[in-house]
Amino acid sequence: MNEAALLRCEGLSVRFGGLTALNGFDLWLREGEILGLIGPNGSGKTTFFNTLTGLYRPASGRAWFAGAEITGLRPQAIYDAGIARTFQRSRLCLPLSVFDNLMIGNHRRLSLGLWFNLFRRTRFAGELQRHVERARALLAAFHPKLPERLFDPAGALGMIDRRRVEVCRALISEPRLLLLDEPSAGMTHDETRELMDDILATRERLPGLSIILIEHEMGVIERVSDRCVVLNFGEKICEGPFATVVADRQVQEAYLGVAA
Amino acid sequence: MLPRPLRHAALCCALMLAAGTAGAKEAVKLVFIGPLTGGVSANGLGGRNATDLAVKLRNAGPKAKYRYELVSLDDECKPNIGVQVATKAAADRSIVAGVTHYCSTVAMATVDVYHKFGLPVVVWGAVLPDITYANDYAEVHRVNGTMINQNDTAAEFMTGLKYKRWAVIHDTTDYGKGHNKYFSEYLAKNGGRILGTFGVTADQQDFSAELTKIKELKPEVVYFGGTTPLGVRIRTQMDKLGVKAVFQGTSGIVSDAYIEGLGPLAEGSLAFREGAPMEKLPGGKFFLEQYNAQKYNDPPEAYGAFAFAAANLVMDAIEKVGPDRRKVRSELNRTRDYQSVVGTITFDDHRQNAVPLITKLVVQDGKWIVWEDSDYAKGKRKLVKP
Amino acid sequence: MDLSLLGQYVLNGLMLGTIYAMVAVGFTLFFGVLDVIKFSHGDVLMVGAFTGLVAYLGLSELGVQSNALLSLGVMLAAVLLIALLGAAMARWLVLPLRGAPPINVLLITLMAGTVLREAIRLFYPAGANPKPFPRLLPTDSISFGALTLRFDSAILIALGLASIVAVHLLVTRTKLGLAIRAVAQDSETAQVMGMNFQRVVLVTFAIGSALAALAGVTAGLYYNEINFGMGLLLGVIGFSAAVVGGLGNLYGAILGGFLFAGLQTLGAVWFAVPAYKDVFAFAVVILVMAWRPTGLIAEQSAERV
Amino acid sequence: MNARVTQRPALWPAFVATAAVASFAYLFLRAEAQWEVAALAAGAVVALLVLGRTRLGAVVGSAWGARPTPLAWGALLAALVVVALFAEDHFALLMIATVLLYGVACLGLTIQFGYAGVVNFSGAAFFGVGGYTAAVLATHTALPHLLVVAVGGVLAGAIGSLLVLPLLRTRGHYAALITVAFAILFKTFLEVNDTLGGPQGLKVPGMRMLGWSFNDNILVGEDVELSFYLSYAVFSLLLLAGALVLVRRLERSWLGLSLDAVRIDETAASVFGFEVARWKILAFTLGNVLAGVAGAVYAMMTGFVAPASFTIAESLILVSIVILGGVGNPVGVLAATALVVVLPEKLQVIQEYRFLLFSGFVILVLLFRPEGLLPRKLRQYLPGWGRA
Repeated sequence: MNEAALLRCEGLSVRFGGLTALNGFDLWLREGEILGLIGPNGSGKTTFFNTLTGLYRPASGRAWFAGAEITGLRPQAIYDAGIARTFQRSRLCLPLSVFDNLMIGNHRRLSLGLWFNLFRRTRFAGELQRHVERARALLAAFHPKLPERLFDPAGALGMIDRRRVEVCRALISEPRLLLLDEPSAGMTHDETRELMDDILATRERLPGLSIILIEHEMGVIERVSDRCVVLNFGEKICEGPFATVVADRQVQEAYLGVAA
Repeated sequence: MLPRPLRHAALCCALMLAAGTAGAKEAVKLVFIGPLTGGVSANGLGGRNATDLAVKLRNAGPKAKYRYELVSLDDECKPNIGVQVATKAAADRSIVAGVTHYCSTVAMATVDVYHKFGLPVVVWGAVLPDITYANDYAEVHRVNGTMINQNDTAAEFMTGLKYKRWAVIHDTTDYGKGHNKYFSEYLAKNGGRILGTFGVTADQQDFSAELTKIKELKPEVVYFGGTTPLGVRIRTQMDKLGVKAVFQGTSGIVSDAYIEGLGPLAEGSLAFREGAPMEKLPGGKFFLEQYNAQKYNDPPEAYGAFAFAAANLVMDAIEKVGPDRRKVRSELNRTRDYQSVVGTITFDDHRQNAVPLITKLVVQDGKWIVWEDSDYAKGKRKLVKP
Repeated sequence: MDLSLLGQYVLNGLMLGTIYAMVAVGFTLFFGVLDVIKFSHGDVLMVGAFTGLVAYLGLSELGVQSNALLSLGVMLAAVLLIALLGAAMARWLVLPLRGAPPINVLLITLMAGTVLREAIRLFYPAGANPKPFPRLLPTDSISFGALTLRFDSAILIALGLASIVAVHLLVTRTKLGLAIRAVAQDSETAQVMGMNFQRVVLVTFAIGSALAALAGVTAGLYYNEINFGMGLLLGVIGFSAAVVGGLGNLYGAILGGFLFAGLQTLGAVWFAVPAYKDVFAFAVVILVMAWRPTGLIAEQSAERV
Repeated sequence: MNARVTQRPALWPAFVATAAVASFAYLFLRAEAQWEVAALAAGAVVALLVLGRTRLGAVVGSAWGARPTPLAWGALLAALVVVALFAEDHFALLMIATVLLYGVACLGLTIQFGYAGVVNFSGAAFFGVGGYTAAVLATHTALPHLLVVAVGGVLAGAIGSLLVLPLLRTRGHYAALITVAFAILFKTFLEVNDTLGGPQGLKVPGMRMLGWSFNDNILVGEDVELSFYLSYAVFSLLLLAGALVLVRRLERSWLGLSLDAVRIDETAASVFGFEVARWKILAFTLGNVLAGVAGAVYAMMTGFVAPASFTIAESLILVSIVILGGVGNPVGVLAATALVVVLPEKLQVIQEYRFLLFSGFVILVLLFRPEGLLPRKLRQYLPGWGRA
């Protein structure tokens, strides 16, 4: 089955000085699969995302994406390879408009030539027009009410809309793999459910899209994930469908350990 | 020099008279430009007050044909600001003449402006020779001498005292660098030896490294080209590091601030200043009396008297030929044997006051004393032995 | 060069470094708790020195003779008043700008510094001129060859180092220090943990400023001369030292301070024109930053993503 | 919706505003007496408050947003009129030209700090590089002066690239220190080292172009003699207009977006594929080039360069202009430039107390209007952008 894998990681380890944040982590992911990545706080989930997106360098281990090795590539290269993400603490550029934020995600498609931008204003206007349409279409598909906020500052949006925009910012680059880091953080149950509906809808629309989802709300995981991986102290302690995972003693201990 | 009756008039109720006689006369504007803010503002303020004093006294005098108004501007001792305010003054046709600049860099930057606009000015404090000698602008005069005369005398005098080995410290402003240049020149002529030269920045606090080096060189004299603040620091730290040598300064340290800043340590410091010793001249005493009578916040400092003299020179010229820039300019050009509080003023072909004498000064009992009347000259006290 | 001469240079560097370190520690403290640069620090130091001078004049007016008492009074007055000044600036200039970009804080403190400087220059009697600072410490000295060790220098170095150590102990050992460090780590959490954020900040600024005042008095007692501009360069150098050492780190500040003093001394010895020493020192600073972007002792907090 | 506008807002309020600003500028430059200055300053404050409170500001703003081109020409014309009104007043023209040239330099800083977030405390140094280049080239070579000015900019950019490596590796205060260090280093070096005139500085020949000497007064008929500063004022005005257009277009393009992304969140930007280094280098170099060009012209106008004019204090003034004006808003920056350059001059009457008051004023602004006089608005890629 590994042949079919879109993403494959072998023995990824990340260390900060003394402590080991991620230890010999193996993972594979099929095209179009939704993987739930769970585990107590500080178990290395976000560290894994940061490593995958090239923000951290792994101390050891390798990773392949769509057949090509991506170990230790720069974030820019990994974005170009087709991995996009959201952040645990929302990282929208609040002073900028929703459109600008989407265009940041859309970076790959923008013509960044000095001459073009400064002196070819009419052609620039044309390109701009096309991107406005794409942005509006994407927002509309994600949530009917979003497009009218297109030119508002991101800071003026409510929490859930910020999350939506953040997901759109990741989607607009049409990635093959989408990394969602605790999308429910700071939102009410209802808001979270709405957001998950939107994400599932998107999944319907783009069957090819694979998603790795970090989440604390077990309900969410149960609902959207095809498969779960549980991390604890930087090590994978369990893997499989949600039902099996939650039944696992180690997992329960890990969580009880945290609870206690 | 001021006529006697005027002095009496001034001594009594100067200001009231000024107010009284005002209105009647035609108003004539003069400009003073100097550093009123920043590091050397003390000198700038001294100069401004002295000029202001000259104007006040003149207005108080019954003889004056015109009522003089003083416009004073701050050049911040920055060339670009200097050009700005110089333009402001020069472009203002109602201003007839100026008493300008303490900082040489600023004067260098502004002479072109005065020339272009034909505003006659008398430099009162900047000592860089080039200000008068690097151009031939009929508008630019200078009452204070240049560092050339100063160092000529200084070198000759010091070698005369049988000193042979010098260490030179100078700040890296044009003032310090210039002094270093000319002193080294003349010292070589007079057969003195310079063991080491140390350029330091004007805002430096700590000189222990430099002075430690100097201590190793064992000079008999430490020559310092720079102004009071640095002078005070260096002299103090010499003592701290046990550098036993005569401290020979330039006109830059001839100030009350130097003595106040050092206290007893100032004893025996030497310095040289162009112009006759003020106390010697009848006008000098008068100037100081009047200055103190006005209760200004700041002392006149070394160059206040020059500003005072310059202002009077200008006003006398105006009295003579009327408030017309061209006429005033040529009148100033003609200045010969003009009696002033700083001695006789005679302009050479570059309108530079060919200052006849340089006053040698030494600190004795917390005062700058003219060398000749000091206990040191009389042999009652000794500087550090050669 | 012979040993005694070398010793002299080391001694000079030591004195200089001590003063620099005292200033740098202030910068690093402020940055620690509030992530701000207080650019008026140098001028606060200058005001501290003048406060000391005024205290001296006042005490001698009252007929106090003993140098020991005088020096004590001078230091106490400077430290206390400037601690207040520092807290006041934090309260009314720095804290109101929370949330505003750090550069604003930098600018506002810069301007506050100008206000202090200009105020002294204009309103202290003849403030534009250098003022003599009394010699309150024993000035007798012992010399070996080129090395002259004066007791006052020795005392001042000891005093300076002691004050730094004291601050260090305060921050590492006491409950207050714990609070400061907590706020430095993560102000939100600290507030949640029920620490009075504002009080911690004010106290920190008081401490840092007091240290600056002490540095000012030290400079006064060492150079026996103070002037309204003395804070300018000291401020910039203190800032540079703190940053080179690694902002928010006490050891870094101390290291930076002595490093900078060392560089300047070296520069003055090496170059024919000693004025190049600043060119040299700051050039090295740039290189160090290129080599270690977050200072010699790097900031611990890895960025939270 | 489409980015084009459907109903165009009226232009006349904006034109009136321009006229008002122009006449204010005229009166302020004319004002000599203290009370005049005070009155005008007070008036300006009131006007700002009114604009803030009422819809007036919004109306004018939307007009500018919708149809900038005619209004821009109007503004340029108004500026020319003001300059023309002072045609014989040397000093006023010098001040105007100074404001305009500082404005150009501050636009440079705006690109660096306002957009890319690269703080630069050595702006005056790069201004100085331009000035010294002009001094040397115009004295010792026959290079056409337009080219000299250009070279001044290029050299400033080139010397700036010495700092690029450390700047790229550092952030925030650490980056700030690098520029602080460079500012001090630059000034001290010029002072100590005599090859470029040392502390005495260098004379700079006046500008000539196509046989036209900028330093001669312009005779109209027999009796009317226009100030030679007129040429400089006009040239500086055109220079500024050019810089303004450049900065505007930069901001209203993908470049501006990229710079903003890098400034606001470097990490996020790199995750979305932005080459952080590239953008920082672009902004830093472009900014220094502008500063250098301005410096070259300024040096030729004042005819003199010396280290004392390019101290770190000067650099800090430039930075404070950018912050006072409203970080990232070119128009605000221009307003602040005028304020910072002209106000101390107008305060000459209070002599040595000037800086005390000035710093106090800046403190007040920072306390009560921390986002600056004219805060930056959302990006408008095109005229009439973003109206749904």
